[in-house]
Amino acid sequence: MIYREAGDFKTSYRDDSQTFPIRLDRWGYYITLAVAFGIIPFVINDYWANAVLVPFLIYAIAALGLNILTGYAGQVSLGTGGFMAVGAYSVYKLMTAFPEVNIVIHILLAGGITAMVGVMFGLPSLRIKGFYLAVATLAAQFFLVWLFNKVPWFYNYSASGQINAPTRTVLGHAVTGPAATAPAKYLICLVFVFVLAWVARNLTRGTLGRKWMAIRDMDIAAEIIGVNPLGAKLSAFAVSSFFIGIAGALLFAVYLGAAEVGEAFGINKSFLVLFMIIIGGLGSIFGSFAGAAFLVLLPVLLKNLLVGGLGWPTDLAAHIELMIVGALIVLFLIVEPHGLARLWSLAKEKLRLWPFPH
Amino acid sequence: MDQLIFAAEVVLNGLMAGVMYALVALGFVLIFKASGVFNYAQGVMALFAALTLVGIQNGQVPFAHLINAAFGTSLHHFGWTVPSVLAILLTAGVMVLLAFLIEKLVLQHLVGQEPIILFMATIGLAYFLEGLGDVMWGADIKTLDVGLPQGISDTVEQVTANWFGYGFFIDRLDIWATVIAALLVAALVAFSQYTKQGRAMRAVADDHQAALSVGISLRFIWVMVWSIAGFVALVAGIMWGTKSGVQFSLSLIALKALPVLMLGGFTSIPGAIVGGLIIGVGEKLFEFAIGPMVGGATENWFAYVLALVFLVFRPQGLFGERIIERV
Amino acid sequence: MKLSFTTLAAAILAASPVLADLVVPNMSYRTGPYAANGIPYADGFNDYFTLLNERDGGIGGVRVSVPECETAYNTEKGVECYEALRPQNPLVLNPLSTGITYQLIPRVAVDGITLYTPGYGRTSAKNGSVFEWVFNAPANYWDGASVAIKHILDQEGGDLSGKKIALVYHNSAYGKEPIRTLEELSQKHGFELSLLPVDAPGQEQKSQWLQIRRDQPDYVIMYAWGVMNQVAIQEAVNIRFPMDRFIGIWWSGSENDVRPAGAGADGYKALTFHGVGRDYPLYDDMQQYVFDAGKASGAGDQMGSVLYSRGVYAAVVIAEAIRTAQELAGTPNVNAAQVRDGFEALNITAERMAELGLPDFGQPISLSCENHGGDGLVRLQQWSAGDGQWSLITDFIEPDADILNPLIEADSAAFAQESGITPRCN
Amino acid sequence: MNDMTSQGYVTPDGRQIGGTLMELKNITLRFGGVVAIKDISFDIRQGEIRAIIGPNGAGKSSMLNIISGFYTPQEGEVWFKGYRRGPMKPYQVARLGIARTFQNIALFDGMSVLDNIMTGRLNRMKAGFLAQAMWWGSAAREEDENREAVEKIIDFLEIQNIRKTPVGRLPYGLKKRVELARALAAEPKLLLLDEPMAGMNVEEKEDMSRFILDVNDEFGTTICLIEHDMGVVMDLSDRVVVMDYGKKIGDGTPAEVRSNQAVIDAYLGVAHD
Repeated sequence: MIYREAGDFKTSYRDDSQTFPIRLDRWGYYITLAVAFGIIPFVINDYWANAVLVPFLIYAIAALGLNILTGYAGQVSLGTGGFMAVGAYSVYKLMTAFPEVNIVIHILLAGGITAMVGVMFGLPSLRIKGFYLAVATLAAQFFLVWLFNKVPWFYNYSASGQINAPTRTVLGHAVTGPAATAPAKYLICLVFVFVLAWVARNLTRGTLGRKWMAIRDMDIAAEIIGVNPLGAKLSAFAVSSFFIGIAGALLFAVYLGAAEVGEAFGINKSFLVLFMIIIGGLGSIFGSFAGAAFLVLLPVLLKNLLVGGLGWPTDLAAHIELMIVGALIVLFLIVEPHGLARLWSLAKEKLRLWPFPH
Repeated sequence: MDQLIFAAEVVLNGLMAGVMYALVALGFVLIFKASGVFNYAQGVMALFAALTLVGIQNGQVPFAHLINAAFGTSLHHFGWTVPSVLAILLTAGVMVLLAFLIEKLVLQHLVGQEPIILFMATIGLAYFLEGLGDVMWGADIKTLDVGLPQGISDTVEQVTANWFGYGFFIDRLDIWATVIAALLVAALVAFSQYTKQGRAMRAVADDHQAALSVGISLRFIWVMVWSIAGFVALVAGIMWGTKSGVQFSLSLIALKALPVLMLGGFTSIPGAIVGGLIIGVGEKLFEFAIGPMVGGATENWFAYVLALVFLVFRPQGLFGERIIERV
Repeated sequence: MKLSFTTLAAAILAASPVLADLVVPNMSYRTGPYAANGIPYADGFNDYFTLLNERDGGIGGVRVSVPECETAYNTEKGVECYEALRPQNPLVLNPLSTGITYQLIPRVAVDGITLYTPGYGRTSAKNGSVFEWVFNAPANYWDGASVAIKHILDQEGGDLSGKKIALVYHNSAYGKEPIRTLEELSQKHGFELSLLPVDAPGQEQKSQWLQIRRDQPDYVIMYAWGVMNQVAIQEAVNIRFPMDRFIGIWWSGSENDVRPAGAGADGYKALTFHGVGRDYPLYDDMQQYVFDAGKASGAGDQMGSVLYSRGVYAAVVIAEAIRTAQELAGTPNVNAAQVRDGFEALNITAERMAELGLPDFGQPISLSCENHGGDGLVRLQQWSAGDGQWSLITDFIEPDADILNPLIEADSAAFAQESGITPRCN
Repeated sequence: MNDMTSQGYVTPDGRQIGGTLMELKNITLRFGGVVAIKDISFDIRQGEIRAIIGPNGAGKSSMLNIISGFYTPQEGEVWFKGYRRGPMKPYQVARLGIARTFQNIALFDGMSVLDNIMTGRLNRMKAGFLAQAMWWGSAAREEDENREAVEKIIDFLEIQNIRKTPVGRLPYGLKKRVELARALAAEPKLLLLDEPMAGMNVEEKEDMSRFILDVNDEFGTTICLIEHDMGVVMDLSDRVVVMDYGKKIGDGTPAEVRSNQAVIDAYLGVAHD
């Protein structure tokens, strides 16, 4: 009886098209924001920040980015790891070359550079479609990793090719480097996530988003109603890469603090982020968060349960953890094939009818 | 002149490597053709098959680690060894069982879903199988020996030395792999052309609905195709496992198959073979000619870039069905 | 979800060891691409501390607790492990991964935890005046490269001019480590160096070995890890490269690496910084107190293998550092900072090694404020396929300090400048 | 046809038809060696309902695809609003003010009815990227304005109640109507309808006919449609082009066409010689 739109009348088109048309959802959103900004920063400890929330937030950005490209514009990409590497190495070069400039500007610039690289590797999408495109983007993945490994300029000629994030501050608080505190790391990621998720929502509900979805659903029809496929696809690559570049920059600078391209931005990363959006739900902002949460939090949860809680040997726990994650993916699919986001909205639909289902 | 002879050797070895890639790609093509599923778990299946083979050969107790951890026992080996041929047959049996279980527990519940969802199911399957393989047989490295010879072929070396004054290097394992791959493909072609089940399989590949309407059991076909793909995975696992031992990285050979699939098209068996050969030769030749100038280790990306450039000019792949755009 | 997390967080806290224990975590990897290498090392590391607890009741009467955390050789899991272990007040961390080491170097300096990276990690951490919390004794990658060349010099009667040496390396931070050193050495000794990178995982190396077969280098040096080892050795056998001219770093010198190649691998050489086999009195104790008591780590089938011994050796050095710290602090319950001081005052003599039941197993280690890396002595071992075991073929060889010291100086100075560190120890 | 001057003509029901909007001159289209359309010329005038009919395989759809820019003819000229149109991409054609529907419905299945119709107005929305990203100023304003226009079409086509439904879940007839709505949302100068009544029952056909007439009447939209069903076409259209085997065999008012011997032969299936 609580969760429904009845009695919540909309008097303008703007109200009608708002993000959370149902009052309870709106409240939920505000409460989540209040907790995320107002409470968590004061109670967070290093474990929760570094092992759980910071990676979750960063992967949520990457998943948002890939979801724009794959979920909204229908262009499957396996180059995410490579594009994250572009973001990471851009921010590293910028941080070390212009130490006096604010890190936030560096991170945004890194996103911009990644967007340009993304557009370049997006060009084949005009000819190549579907799975073929997915495999074609692997060319970007492997080439970029090779490039960052091979050209010493990218890692400032360090002996081993590792890059290290020096300490940089925002408003007097260190957000990168070893001195950064848990709340600072968490908050900088949270602000980026908040702004980017909001931008993603705005873009996907507006003109650009409709162009993307039109191209995704039927590219020929889209072209005939006046969508320029070149513009739509490349803008999707650009926006998506911008997000992914920022995720890569944060992953390196805030989360890991040091990185080596092959290990941190390898092909596994590309698959991981793709799995996130498929499991979370293609073409859904909420799905990007749900998928990131599933694949970042679940392994940590299982590990703590099996090793910390039940005291199993670590290797056995790690193997069983894989089996459980795999089985859960299959199980979710059988229950609801369109990802966690759809599962969530179905649950809400049920709730709207509750307690009188007929 | 020397460079030309060297290049010829590189090309030959590239062809051999291409056969190995094609072998992995074949498993993908079979399943994709018959059920429209892009089977992400193909690489893990190869690892799982190889692990099982070694485990059976050495008489390892499956799930030993789990049993020991749970009951405080210390089981490791049954104390016997199984001859290679028998072990291969038993492993093939395990792969059939696996195919049956996959159909029963996963695919059956996802009939009629979109390709992306079936793809996702195979992601889950890959996670599960990787964990299962480790729990069953342990994550340590295992030596696989089913009696395949390895090392340089003296005959080839001597013959080419007589011809060119420089003996070519050809790995005997590669020669064997080529022969076995050829036999495997011949057997598959014969199976699909001359047996009732094979024809049914082709019918399903051509048109699901039509095949169903003439009374072909889709479930049976799926079990069969996954069994065959499991067997191909086993063969690939044996070839690669003999070379490098059986361990986690074996599952990564799937990555080598992707550019092959791009080139050859996801639905064509000849495409997989020709694509494999082109990729094999292309990447080896590039590493030979251009690699030294740019610091080497180009093989990983070159295969993809080659496939990418090729696709830009022919988006449907080498043997893929021509894409006709209509409204 | 939230609720269960809180419960779990409580469970973790409850599961942390009694405060009085000495906590030396084992950041291991028993899964993932390098599991085969990670398992024996982790077993050796665990078993030594189990032995100390069972036989001696710990170190200085305080039991050692060794919480294990699975990193899967993955930097992100490494971060998770680090954060999970930190509340337990670990004394020393030994992550067995160059990537995780790089990530932890800045953090441990802030958090005050010693990082001990024997034979891996950041080479210039040898310079203790910059890397206060990092120790990499007894030998590092550059020591290895230098000793490999010294051994080759020895074989060639002291003259390498006009010789060709190829480096086959894992195309990663780890694999690239020896390049600078070898380039300097090639100038000094006049040999021709060719570089052959192999991308991880290294399943496919035909191109590299065909090139070796064409170029016919006199020696091949290899820095590999995981499956790249087995494939490289197999390919070397395939092209009939003379095995005694093929020298691997210590991470390319375990039984796992040579066994798959069978008889062909006979004569393959690898660098090492500790003894081989299980003929040490310590292992008899190990058998008695750990294995026979059913307390062995893992499957309990690794004793005496190369990587197992290396895990034991790391544990031995850590235990000795803790013992030194206890003596310095005058209390058995030492904290992380005191253990760091213990490392800096560490002095393991040959006699002490014999006392520990490991005569001639490792070189004497004597550290100081400036020197966190020891003397860097390295010896060579050779594989005998017939007996299926390694044997030591040289004594400990000194690296070429003239070449290495400036390199270490330069690299650590760069780090100091980048991170704003003022060198200590003056 | 002599009574029709280039200034226009008056239909039997009294509507004033204007001058030439589109003219196709000597169009020939080949696929490889196959000639799909051979030397066809005809015109479409401002405000009229023009039909192209013909048996299966006559080349009607190809003709429509040429008009909407999906195919480029090997020979011939396409004139629109008095200018010769060079080879153009379909989206450029759309921006000239030509909208269309498809024989096999081409809606965007993943989007709601409202969003589908809004795509018809994409070319009218000019808000910059930043404004869209921030949902500030022009972007939000533009969205409201266009939503208003779309709501009018929704009312007009009587599909208010399915506004928020994903089109994938709609029945066939409604989908056709949504597709028409999307094309209308673009406020096209020329509306192309590819078999708008294919697969419909009598009732649905009547509805659709009514909508087509209303569209023409209320918005003054010029319509060119392809249809199979002779009866419907004759009732709806002002002038009809008849095609058979890629050739034009008749052109004129429904009455003229009906009495054309070549047309009767084609429809009765007289053997070609």
